[in-house]
Amino acid sequence: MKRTTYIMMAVVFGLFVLSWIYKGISLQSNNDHYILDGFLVTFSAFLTLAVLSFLYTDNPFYKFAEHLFVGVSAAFWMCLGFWTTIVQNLIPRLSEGVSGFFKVPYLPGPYNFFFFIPVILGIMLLMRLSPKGGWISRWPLAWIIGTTAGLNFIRYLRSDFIKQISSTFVPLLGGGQHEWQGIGHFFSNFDLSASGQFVALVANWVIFLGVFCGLVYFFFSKEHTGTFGRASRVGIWILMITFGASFGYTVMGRISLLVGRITFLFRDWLGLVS
Amino acid sequence: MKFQIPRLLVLIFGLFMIFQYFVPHESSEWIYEFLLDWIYIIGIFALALGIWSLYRVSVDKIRTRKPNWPYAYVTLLGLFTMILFGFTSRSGDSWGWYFVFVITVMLTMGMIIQTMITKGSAGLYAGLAGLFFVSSILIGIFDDAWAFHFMTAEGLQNSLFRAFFDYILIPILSTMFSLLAFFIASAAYRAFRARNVLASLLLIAALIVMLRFNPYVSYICGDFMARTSSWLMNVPNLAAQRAIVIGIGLGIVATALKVILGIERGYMGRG
Amino acid sequence: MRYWCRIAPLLLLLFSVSPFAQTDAPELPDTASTDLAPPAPVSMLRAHDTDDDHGHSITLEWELSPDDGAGQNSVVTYEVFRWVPSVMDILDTLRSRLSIVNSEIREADGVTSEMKERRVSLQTRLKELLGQLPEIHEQYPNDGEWHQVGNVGSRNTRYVNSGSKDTESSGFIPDFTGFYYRVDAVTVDSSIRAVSKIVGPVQSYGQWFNTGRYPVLFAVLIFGFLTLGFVIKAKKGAKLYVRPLTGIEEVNDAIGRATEMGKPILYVLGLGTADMIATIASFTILGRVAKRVAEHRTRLIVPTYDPIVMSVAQEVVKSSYLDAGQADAYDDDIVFFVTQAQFAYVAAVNGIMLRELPATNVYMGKFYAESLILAETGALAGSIQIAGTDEIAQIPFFIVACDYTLIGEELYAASAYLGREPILLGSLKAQDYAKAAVITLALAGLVAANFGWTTFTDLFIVAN
Amino acid sequence: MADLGIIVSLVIIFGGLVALFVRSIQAREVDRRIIFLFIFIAVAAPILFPFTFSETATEVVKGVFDKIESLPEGSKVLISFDFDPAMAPEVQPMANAISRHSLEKGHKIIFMSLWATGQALLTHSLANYILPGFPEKQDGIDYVNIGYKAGNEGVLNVIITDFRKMFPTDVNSVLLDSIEVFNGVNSAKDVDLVIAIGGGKPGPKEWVLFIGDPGNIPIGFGVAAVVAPQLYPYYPAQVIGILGGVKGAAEYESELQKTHPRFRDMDTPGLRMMGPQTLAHVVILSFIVIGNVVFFRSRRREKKA
Repeated sequence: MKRTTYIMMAVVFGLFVLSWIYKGISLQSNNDHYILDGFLVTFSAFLTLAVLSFLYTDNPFYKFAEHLFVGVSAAFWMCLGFWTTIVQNLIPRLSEGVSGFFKVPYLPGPYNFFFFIPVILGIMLLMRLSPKGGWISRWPLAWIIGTTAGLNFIRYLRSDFIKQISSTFVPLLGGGQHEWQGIGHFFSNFDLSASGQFVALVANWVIFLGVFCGLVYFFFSKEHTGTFGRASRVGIWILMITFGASFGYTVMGRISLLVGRITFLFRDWLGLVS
Repeated sequence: MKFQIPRLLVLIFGLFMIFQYFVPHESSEWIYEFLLDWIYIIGIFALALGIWSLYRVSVDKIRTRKPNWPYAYVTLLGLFTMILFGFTSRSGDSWGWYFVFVITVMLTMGMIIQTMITKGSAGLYAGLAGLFFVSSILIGIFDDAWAFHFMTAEGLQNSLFRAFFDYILIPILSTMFSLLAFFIASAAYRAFRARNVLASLLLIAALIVMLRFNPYVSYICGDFMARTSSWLMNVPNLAAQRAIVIGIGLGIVATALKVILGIERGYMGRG
Repeated sequence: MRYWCRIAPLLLLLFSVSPFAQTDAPELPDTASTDLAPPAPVSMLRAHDTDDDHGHSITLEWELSPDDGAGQNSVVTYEVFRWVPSVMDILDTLRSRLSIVNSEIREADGVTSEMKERRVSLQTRLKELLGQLPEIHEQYPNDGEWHQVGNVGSRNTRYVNSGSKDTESSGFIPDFTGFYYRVDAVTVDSSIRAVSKIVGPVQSYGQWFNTGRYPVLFAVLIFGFLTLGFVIKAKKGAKLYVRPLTGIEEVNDAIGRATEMGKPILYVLGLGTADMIATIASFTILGRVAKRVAEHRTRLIVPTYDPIVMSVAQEVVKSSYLDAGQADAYDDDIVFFVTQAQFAYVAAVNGIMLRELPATNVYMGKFYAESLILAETGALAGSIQIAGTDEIAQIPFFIVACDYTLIGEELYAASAYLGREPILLGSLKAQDYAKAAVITLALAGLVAANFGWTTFTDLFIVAN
Repeated sequence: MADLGIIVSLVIIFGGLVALFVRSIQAREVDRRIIFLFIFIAVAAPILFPFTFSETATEVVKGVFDKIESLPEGSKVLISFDFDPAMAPEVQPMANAISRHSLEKGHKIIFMSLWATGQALLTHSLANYILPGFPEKQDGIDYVNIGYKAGNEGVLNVIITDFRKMFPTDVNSVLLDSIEVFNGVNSAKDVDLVIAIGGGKPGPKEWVLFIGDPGNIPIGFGVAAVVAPQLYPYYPAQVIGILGGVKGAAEYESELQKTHPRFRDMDTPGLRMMGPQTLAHVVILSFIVIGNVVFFRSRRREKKA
């Protein structure tokens, strides 16, 4: 590593210690392990800055934060998974003795022995660690994929297909609070307000045409030329408008996240703002 | 054999899941519930696989001195410490020799890794590993200020486990998340250029929606922006969403069917 | 004296109850409680097993009481009663004792055999009592009483008395048991009510087919046959056109470019688990990519988020390398697990991008908030980026930050494109026909909706 | 001090933007790090030196404000807290602002919630945010908290005909008849204004469908920004006004401060949150403009070349 890097590290370390002392003193008044807390707050501030420093360029501090994060989070999920899934879902179904040992309520049931099957499948999955038996691990994988494929097949056919078709049945001549009462009525009380009949109708038409053209755009096996091509172009236009809008819409939320982080730095760490 | 049985499994269980949807009867219900439970359980076994992979990759990095190999130690340290915290917890108010114990365990792991990766002098490292291991065991036995908890989830209440969660995981996590605020800006700068019709549409829609947050715009044109943006979100957005959703639905259905019928086998390698 | 002994507990009971009685029915404004004549009872009360369910449920239907909405308009609720034999109390005590035992076992450090015996005996007792329930119900109306099982507001003519299928819960309703029901029309003053005729015996039982789901069944059959038909057609060697898909055309060039530059290719499977179809589609694409990469002898990096996805991906890449005849070039660390925490994964992938500087990043599968972080970092690293996801909320970010983006369904089409296998292309054709069907049905439905032909639109109502 | 700080940072930001704009006319791209820097300053400065843009209430927000302003003293206002802690940061500010405003105008307020999680929030915010400003207001006479009742829309279905059937008592189990606020209030129809604050289900939509339309009672919304678009169609026919997200709250607060001197020094979380939001949006927008200038200038050069 270059000399500058070492200098940088030294500086950061110095600042870290300073902030630790500062935090320790400021916390001293109101809690008794102020040294530990001072360290922890400083450390999390350091990590925050380390991640932000990534915006300038990749650097040792970011690398440190990243690798630490990976290790700790993996462990965290492992512990959590162990308790929530194995101990709380599996053990109580497997055997009374074991669940007694793990102090979880044994769930007696006539068909509990079925729960040995996933265990076996799980062990088969672990077989891939052995150079020879790797192929066995395909069985549990195939099992998972088969089951969930069937599940999704039905779920989407129902919710995304049939439900969506029926929801495109919008009354193009107004309906609900804008019942169509003849062209005369339509023009006699014609208003452009968001709740007016005209706007409602336009909306319905745009929705219908939008869906139509959007679907046309997704045709794969037909050349997009002529009228068909025009429709598909309209489709992609509407898609783009949508994407732009929803992009703009998310900005606010993202900024709020940053506000949260910076507030942490200024209030919890530096104590600049109350 | 190696491929037929898996394919058969896919077919059988896939078809079953389809049929059970139409059968409200209890028996089908309960098979369904069983199958769903199983998926989670298998997943946990897989997690062990994952951790192993993470460990192996890191150790590999150190052995082959890949670039940035020293950071692999950080990963491993974080991993083992967190796991250790997760399974131990303080019995009384004092920690006793706990920290010494943690350090010895870490040293043990370190030495084991060294033995695995070292060219020569494996014996020395192995010996050291044994030494540290024994000492950690001894502390574990004779120090009763803290205890192992394999049975109950007390480890998750371990204040150090919590501290790692609150002061390491959460800060990095939320900072990573907040990077979005910066990236959304740079992305907007790069991409929102009126190159062609599509880009312009993207740009205009985004502008309208974003302008609505600007107080000075509302001086000029009242809540026109607000109304337009909400119209955009309600009408074209709804239409496009629906079109995409139907498309995706079809894609998923088709793919699922192909998987069940064994037409699409990419997930098993044999494309 | 004995008389008083008998009466005292009654009085006590009375007094102890009265305060509750008050809170139950707070004094109402005078408008309500003045001289209410009892309303007319409901008529045409019918009871039958609830259709299309797993049993344990009875549906009651009736005609409104003449005084509901019309007449003196005094009915506010309908209270539904079921005749319950006195055995039920015993059952409930058994159940409560059972739950106590279970909780004891939960608390206890070591489970004693005595506890187990108690539980077993309780369970057997419960079982045999439950077994007798049908006969016991036949002895209606001897030693049993009416229990309120529920109530619905006025203007309602239907109530579903659905119970639990768990024999140990107190809400359990046994199948194949003759129940008796009645419905009271109740006024604001709950003491003024009209009792209906009694219906029964009625039995509940589970069905073997859910008739409410015919639409789905038809969809399944039609779609299935469409797909099969086209696949067969394609196998016969019929020429099928597919329009070009820029994102996918690009993949091949990208791999070539990577080879020239001697830089690796990064393939991100996203945060999906192996059970998500998006991920499965991504596996197929990964297979194709890996094959070409192997042929070009380029480096491939596949960091994964989910362990199962990792194992599948390893399978995929491995066999692709075999197919490409580069078995020796394969290494289990091409595909590796990072961590199962969203942003830790992102942090790691970011690091890889900035250090390995891949020539191409391919993002295919499920992506959430991290999509933009990944794509922007990739752009920062100067890689060509190809993305595809079916997570609608994230498509905009990929469109903005990536060079090529597969929108929604295109992701699923991609595998067929890369493979260029007639079979897969055939299924694409089927998808298109389904879309055409959607459009036509939507048009028809539109007409129907506008002319109010509900018979047609009702075809699409799916019972859940 | 704070003013100085903010002025300095504003000068930095806008000066920088102008400089970049000038560069862009020479078709010179902006390094993304500079963009990052600007975003950081734009967000950090308003936090460090709290300052607020004066918001002007848009029609939609003013609808609610004017209604509360114009109602005669002592009229009955029902405010429903239909949200959970997750949504609270976004809608709590407006809930507080509206409640304070109604108290200030001397309306009699009925607080309730359709969400189980809402009751705790309601009690908490009453104790900590809303009431502290008004020591003179008494429970039962100026306001009452009837809390949460299970049943989602069902609750609304009942209270449109009779409050007491659903809520025999308030949270302190005082019979409604003995509560002054409820004098002459038998059903939701007797309420002069309903404010539904939330964004989930049951929420504003249900209030309109089950209370507003059937009883034609004026209803105002305070909702999370995400759901605001779906609710606009109800305005102005079925809803008198909508407060959407932090923005809506900010507008309401500024309006409140303009008209009621008493609120000059009240805490305005909405306005505070808007500072960073607005600045950041301005920065992003100007960078989009710069980007386009760069693009067109460079394209012209290519044409020339």
